[in-house]
Amino acid sequence: MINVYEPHEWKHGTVVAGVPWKNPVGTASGTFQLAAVRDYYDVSQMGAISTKGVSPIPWEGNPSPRCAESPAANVNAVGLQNPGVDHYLVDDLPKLKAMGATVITNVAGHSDDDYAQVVTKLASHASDMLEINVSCPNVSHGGMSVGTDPVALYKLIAHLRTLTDKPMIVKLSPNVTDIVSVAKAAVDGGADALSMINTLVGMRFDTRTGKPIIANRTGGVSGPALLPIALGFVWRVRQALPDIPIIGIGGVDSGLKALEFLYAGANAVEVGSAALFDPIAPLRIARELDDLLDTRPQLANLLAEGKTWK
Amino acid sequence: MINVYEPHEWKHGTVVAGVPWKNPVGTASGTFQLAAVRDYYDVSQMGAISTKGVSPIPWEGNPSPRCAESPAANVNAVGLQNPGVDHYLVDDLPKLKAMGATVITNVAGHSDDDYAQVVTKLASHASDMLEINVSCPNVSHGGMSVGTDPVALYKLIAHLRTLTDKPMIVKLSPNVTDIVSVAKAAVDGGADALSMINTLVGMRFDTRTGKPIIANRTGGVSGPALLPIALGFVWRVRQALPDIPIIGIGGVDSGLKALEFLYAGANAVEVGSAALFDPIAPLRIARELDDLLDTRPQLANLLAEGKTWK
Amino acid sequence: MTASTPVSQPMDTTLQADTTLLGDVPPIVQYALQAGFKAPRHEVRVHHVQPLTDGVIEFAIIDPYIARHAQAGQFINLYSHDDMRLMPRPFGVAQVQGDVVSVIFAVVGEGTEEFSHMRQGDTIDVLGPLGKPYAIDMPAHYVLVGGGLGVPPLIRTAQLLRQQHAEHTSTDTASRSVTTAVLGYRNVHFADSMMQAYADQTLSIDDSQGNVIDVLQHDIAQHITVVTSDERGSGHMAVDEQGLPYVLLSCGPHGMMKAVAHWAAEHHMQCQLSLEQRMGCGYGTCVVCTVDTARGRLKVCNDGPVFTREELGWN
Amino acid sequence: MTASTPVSQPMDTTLQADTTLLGDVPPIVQYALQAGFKAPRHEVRVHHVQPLTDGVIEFAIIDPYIARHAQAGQFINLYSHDDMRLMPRPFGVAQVQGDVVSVIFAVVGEGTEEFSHMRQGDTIDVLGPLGKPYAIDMPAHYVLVGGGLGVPPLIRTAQLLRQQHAEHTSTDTASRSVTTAVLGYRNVHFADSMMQAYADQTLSIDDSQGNVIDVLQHDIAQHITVVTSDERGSGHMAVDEQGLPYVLLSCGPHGMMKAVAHWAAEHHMQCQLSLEQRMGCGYGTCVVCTVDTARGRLKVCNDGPVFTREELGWN
Ligand SMILES: Cc1cc2nc3c(=O)[nH]c(=O)nc-3n(C[C@H](O)[C@H](O)[C@H](O)COP(=O)(O)OP(=O)(O)OC[C@H]3O[C@@H](n4cnc5c(N)ncnc54)[C@H](O)[C@@H]3O)c2cc1C
Ligand SMILES: Cc1cc2nc3c(=O)[nH]c(=O)nc-3n(C[C@H](O)[C@H](O)[C@H](O)COP(=O)(O)OP(=O)(O)OC[C@H]3O[C@@H](n4cnc5c(N)ncnc54)[C@H](O)[C@@H]3O)c2cc1C
Ligand SMILES: Cc1cc2nc3c(=O)[nH]c(=O)nc-3n(C[C@H](O)[C@H](O)[C@H](O)COP(=O)(O)O)c2cc1C
Ligand SMILES: Cc1cc2nc3c(=O)[nH]c(=O)nc-3n(C[C@H](O)[C@H](O)[C@H](O)COP(=O)(O)O)c2cc1C
Ligand code: FES
Ligand code: FES
Repeated sequence: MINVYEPHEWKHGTVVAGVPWKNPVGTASGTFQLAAVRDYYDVSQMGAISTKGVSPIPWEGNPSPRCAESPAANVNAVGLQNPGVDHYLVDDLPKLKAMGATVITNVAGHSDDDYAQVVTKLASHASDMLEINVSCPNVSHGGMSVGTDPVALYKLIAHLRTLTDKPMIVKLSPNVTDIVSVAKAAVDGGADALSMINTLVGMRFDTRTGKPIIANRTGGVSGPALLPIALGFVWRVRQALPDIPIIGIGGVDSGLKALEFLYAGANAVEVGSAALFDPIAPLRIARELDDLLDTRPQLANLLAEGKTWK
Repeated sequence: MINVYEPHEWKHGTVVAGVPWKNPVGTASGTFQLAAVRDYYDVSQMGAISTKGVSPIPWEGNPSPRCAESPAANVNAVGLQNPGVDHYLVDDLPKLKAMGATVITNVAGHSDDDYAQVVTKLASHASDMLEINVSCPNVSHGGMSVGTDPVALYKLIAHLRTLTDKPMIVKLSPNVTDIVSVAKAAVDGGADALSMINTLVGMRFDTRTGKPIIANRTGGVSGPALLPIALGFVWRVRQALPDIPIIGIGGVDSGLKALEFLYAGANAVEVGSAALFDPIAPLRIARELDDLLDTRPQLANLLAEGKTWK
Repeated sequence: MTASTPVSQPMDTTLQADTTLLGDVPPIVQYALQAGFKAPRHEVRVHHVQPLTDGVIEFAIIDPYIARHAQAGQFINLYSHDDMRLMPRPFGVAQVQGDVVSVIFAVVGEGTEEFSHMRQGDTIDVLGPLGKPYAIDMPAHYVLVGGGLGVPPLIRTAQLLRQQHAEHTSTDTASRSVTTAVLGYRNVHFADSMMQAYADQTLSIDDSQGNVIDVLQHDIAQHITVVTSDERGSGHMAVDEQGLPYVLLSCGPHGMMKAVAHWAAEHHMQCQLSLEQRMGCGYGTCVVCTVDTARGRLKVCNDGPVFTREELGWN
Repeated sequence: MTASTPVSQPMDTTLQADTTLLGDVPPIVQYALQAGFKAPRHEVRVHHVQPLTDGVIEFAIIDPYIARHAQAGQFINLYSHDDMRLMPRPFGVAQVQGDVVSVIFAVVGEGTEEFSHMRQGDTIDVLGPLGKPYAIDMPAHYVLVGGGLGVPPLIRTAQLLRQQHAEHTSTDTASRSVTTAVLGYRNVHFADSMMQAYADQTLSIDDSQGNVIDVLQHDIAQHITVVTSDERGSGHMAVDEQGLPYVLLSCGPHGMMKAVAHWAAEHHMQCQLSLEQRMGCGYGTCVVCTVDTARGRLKVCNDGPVFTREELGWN
C-alpha cells in the first residue's frame, strides 16, 4: 500500500499547454471543495486542481435530491451551485495558490456573456489555466447546449480567446454525435487544450413510487461505468487532432486506468467520482501512476516534454 | 428463488405495436443464438426473441479479439457476423416459430439497399416483427451512421415502409446529440415502434502493450453500466412522443430494472448482456417482472392494453 | 519536469495533536494522523451484527479512531464490498464502547441488506466521523426527541452528555446537564434500553399510542417555566425546575422534526435538528446533499447534518 | 393478455436422461435437469485452493453435475463475486475426483487474482461443462502435447482415457488405447505428478532444456511406422509399435500448437488442437470468440475449443 502522506519526489511530471504539472493527475471539476479536502491530504501535491464551476454571480443549483446510485456509477444534478466568481477570487483561488497548487479554474455560464464575464475577471488573477465547461448536462440554458453545437462553440471560444492570455482548456460533452467536429471547433476557436469527458445524461427511477429519484429528473452519469466511453472519445479525438493537449476524464480510480488514458492519447487525466468515495483517491492514483511510469520510460519521456503520442 | 423451469401462467402480457407478447421481456439482438440457448430454457416463454442482425448475404464480422471487459460492462465488436437472410429463413426463423416464439427479426445493412433486400425477403415470412438496426457502432458503412442522421433515417424508413406490412421497430443509437429528432424521423418515416438503446462506442487498452484490446479497436459498450443512460433516453423520447411504443434496452439484469424502464415510459424491454453471463437470465427477469407487476395493478392494466404511460 | 514539495500541514490545527492512536489503527490511518490529516476511508473489522427488531440491525465495528472522535450526532459512511454500489451509506453513530463503534440501521435497500448479512470478523470500509455535531457544551436540560431510525445518534448524544456529567460531577455540581429522551417508534421500542443507560429519563411511545408531540405535551410541558433572558436579549427562554435552560435536540422523520421544531418555538426552547439527505460523498466535496436554509443552500453532510431551528426557518 | 405454454423440451435428447443427480446439486440445477435442460450458471462451494508453483493455482470446487459431465478438453466458466467483473473466466477442467472438479490457472489479471485468494467453503458461480471435447473414442495411441497452462485439460483427457482403459480391460485388450504425455513448461514441472497418475508415459521439458517438439522428435518419432491407410483412402497414417494409430491432442500457446500441428502433419498423425479466445459468454450465444477456419469463422467456445488440424488449416 502506498503511503500518500509521506513526502514524495515526483518522478514523472508533465507540461500541459505550457503549464507544468507535478504529475499527470488532476482533480476533476465539481468533485473538489478545498474546505473539505484540505483536511485529508496536501492538495498542492496534485498535478492540478480543477475547481468547481465558477459563474459570474452566485448560483444556487438544483433542488434536492441531487443524486442517485447506479451500477459502477453515480448520477448527479448539482446544477453548478457555487458562490460566484467574486467569492472565488478572494477565497479558494488565493488559498490554493498559497498552498502551491497548480489551479485550473472551471468556468460556468448560462450564456456567452456569462462565460465572458468570468474569463475577464480571471484574466488578471493567479489561476494557472481555465477550463471552459460547455458540457454540463444539468443547467437549462448554456452549459451542454453550447458544447454540442460546433458553430456556437467556435464563436464562444473565439470570443473568450480575445479576453485572456491564460491557457484555455475546453471541456467537451460526450452527449454528441460527432465529438471530432466539436473538438475541432474548440481548437479552431483558440482552445489550448481539451478535457473530456463531462458526464453523460442519465437518470434512475424509484421502483416504489415510479418517479425519478433526482429532483431535476435527469442528471449526469459519472464513475467507473464511463471509463470505456471516455477512452473511446479521447482516442478518436487524438486520431483526428495529433497535437492538441488532451486531459482524459471518466472513471479513473487507479493508476492503471490513468495509464489507459495516456495510451489512448491523453496528456494527463482528472479524477472525479473516485474522490467522492475516498477523499485521498486522487493523490493515491497520482502516486500509483508515478510508479507505473517507471517501467514505461518511452511514455514517461514524452510526458516529461509535454508531448502527445499516438 | 424463482424456478424458471416450472410451467408458468403469465399474468402480465402486453401488446407491442399490435403484436401480443406473453410478457414484456424480450431477448436483445446479438445476445441470442437459438442453437446455444435452446439447451438452457424454453425460449418460447420469452415475451419476444430478437434475433442476431440478419444481412442480405453472409457477413463474417470483425477479426478477433472481439471483446473486452469494463466496470459493470463489456465492450464488443462482433461486427454483425451472421449467415445471411437466406440461411435465417430456412433455419432459425422456422425453428423459432415452430417452438411458439414471438420473433423479432433484427435487420442489418451496410446501405439502404441492404436493408431493403432483407426487409423484402422477410415480408412474406413468419417473423412477427422487424427491428431495423440503424445503430450498430461496429460496422464501417451503414449501421450507426444512418441512425445518427435524421434525414437519412427518415428516407430509409419511409422506403422500407413501402416494402413490408410487418410491424417495424427502429433501433436507435445512443451516440447522438439529439435522440428526439432521430426518434421523430423514424416515426415520421413509418416506424411502428422504437427500441433503444444500442451500445455506446467505447474501448479498453491493454496496459502491458498500450494497444487497444479489441482488434477493431473501438467496440460497443453494453451491460449494467448503460442502465441510467438508457433510462434517460427512453424517458426523453417518451416525453416527446407520448404514443409510440418503446422497447427499453440497456443494462436490464433484474425484474426491478425492467420495471424502471416501464416507469421511464417503455412498453417492454429487451435483455442483452445479462444473458451472456447467465443463459437463463432473460427468463428469470421476465418471471421477476411478472411478480412485481402483481403489486402495481395500474401499470399492469396499461401494459395489458399495450398502452404507453408517463 | 520533477517537482518536490514537502507535505504541508492542514489548516485545522485541532487535528495535529492526535497521534496517540498510532498503534491501534490501520496503517493508512496512522500515516494520516502522523502527517496531521483526518483519517481517509479505511478498512476495519466487524465486531458484531445483531438484529434489534424486524429489519432493524445493530452493526458494530472495531475502530479506535472513530471511537475516540465521534461527537454528538455525527455520522459515518459505510461502503459496500460490491463496486456496483459505490456510494456511501451514512449512519449516525449510536454508541461507543471502548474501541467498538455501533450504528443502528433499518434494512431498506441493497446496501443495508448486504451489511445485515455480515458477521464478526468480516471487513468493511468506513469514513468518519463526519458532520457538524449537536452543540452540547452549554449546561442545560437536553430533551432528545428521536423518531424511528433517528434515535441512534441521540443515544450517542446521551452517552456524551453522561460522560460530561461524570467529568463535571466532582467539581461543579451547579453546571450539570440533565437529559430527557423522548422516543417515538413505529411499533417495537427497540432502542429504549440503550437510551436508558445514559439518559436521566427515557420516555417512549409508538404509533399505536400516539406520537412524540403527545409525550412532549404530556410529560415536559408542565415542567417548563418561561423566563426572560436578559443576557441574550432574545426575549423568552424555557427553563426546568432546577432553572436549567431547555435545549431540544431532534432527529427523525422530516414531518416529525417540523412538528417538534414548531413545538419548541411555541415553548421558547432552543432547538437543533439533524437532517437526512441523499449524499454523494458525505464529507463536503460534491455539494450534492443540500438543504435550503436561511443562510442559503447548505450541505447536510458538513454544514450539518445538525441545524438550528432558526437556520432552517422552521417556526 | 395472458398466455400459457407448457415448458417444452430441448432438442438435445442426450440431456434428458440425467435426473440421477437431483439430490446433490443446487435447486436451480435440479430444476433444470428435471425439465430436461442443461444446468445454468449456479453457485457451488470451493473445495480447496492450492498453489502449485509461483502464480499457478489448483482451484477445486464441489460440483457433482460438472464432475459427471466434463468430457476431455471441456472447460467451465468461473465468475467473479465483484460485479465490476461480469465476464466469464473460462478454464479447462483439469481433474475430477468424485464430486470435486479442479482447474489449474495462472494468476494473470483481476479475476484470477480474486479466485486465488478464495478458500475452502467460499462460494463461487460456475457454468459448464462447455465446449466441444477432444474426440477420444477411437482406440489409438494418444500423444497429449501440452504447454504451460494448456496442460490442465490434457490431464482430464488422460484421466478419461484411463477410465476407458479400465472399462475395456477385461473384455477387449486389443482395442486398449495408450497415452503418452509430452509436456512443456516455462520452469517448474508443476503438472507432471498429476499427469503420471493417468498417462502411460509422461515426458516433460522446460524452457531451459528445450521444447515439446524436441521431445516429440527425440522420444516419439523413432516409434512411428507409417502405414498406408486403405480403409480411409487418405494415404499415410502413423501407427505405433502395437499398430495403434497415433492421435495427437494438443493444448498450449498458439505458437507451440502451430509447430505441433506442423510436426503432426509431417508425421502423418491425426491432430486435434484446443484454442483460446476472449469470450463474451462461453456457451455460444454472443459470437465473440471466433477463429478463422477452413469452414469459416467459427466460435471457439462451442464449435471448439477443439479443432482438427485440417479445420484450422495448420499444415
Ligand atoms: C446523515 C445521515 C445519517 C443517517 N443515519 C441513519 C441511521 O442512523 N440509521 C438508519 O437506518 N439510517 C440512517 N440514514 C439513512 C441511511 O443512510 C439510508 O437508509 C441508507 O443509506 C440506505 O442504503 P441502502 O443501500 O440500503 O439503500 P439504497 O436505496 O440501495 O441506496 C441507494 C443510495 O441511496 C442512498 N439513500 C437511500 N435512502 C437514503 C436516505 N434515507 N438518506 C440518505 N441516503 C439514502 C444510499 O445512501 C445510497 O447512496 C442516515 C442518513 C443520513 C444522510
Ligand atoms: C477455453 C479456454 C480455456 C482456458 N483454460 C485455461 C486454463 O486451464 N488455465 C489457465 O490458466 N487459463 C486458461 N484459459 C485462460 C483464462 O481464461 C484467462 O487467463 C483468464 O480468463 C484471465 O482472467 P483474469 O480475470 O485473471 O484476467 P483479466 O485480464 O482481468 O480478464 C479480463 C477479461 O479478459 C479475458 N481474458 C484475459 N486473458 C484471457 C485469455 N488468455 N484467454 C481468454 N480470455 C482471457 C477474461 O476472461 C476476462 O473476460 C483458458 C481460456 C479459454 C478461452
Ligand atoms: C458531483 C459532481 C459535480 C460535477 N460538477 C462539475 C462542474 O462543476 N464542472 C465540470 O466541468 N464538471 C463537473 N462534473 C463532471 C466531472 O468533472 C467529470 O467530468 C465527470 O464526473 C467524469 O469523471 P469521473 O468519472 O471521474 O467522475 C461534476 C461531476 C460530479 C460527479
Ligand atoms: C455481443 C453483442 C452483440 C450485439 N449484436 C447486436 C446486433 O446484431 N443487432 C443489434 O441491434 N444490437 C446488437 N447488440 C446490442 C444489444 O442488442 C443491446 O442493444 C445492447 O447490448 C444494450 O443492452 P444490454 O445492456 O442489455 O446488453 C449486441 C450486443 C452485444 C453485447
Ligand atoms: S454529500 Fe458531498 S457535499 Fe455533502
Ligand atoms: S463466447 Fe459467446 S459465442 Fe463464444
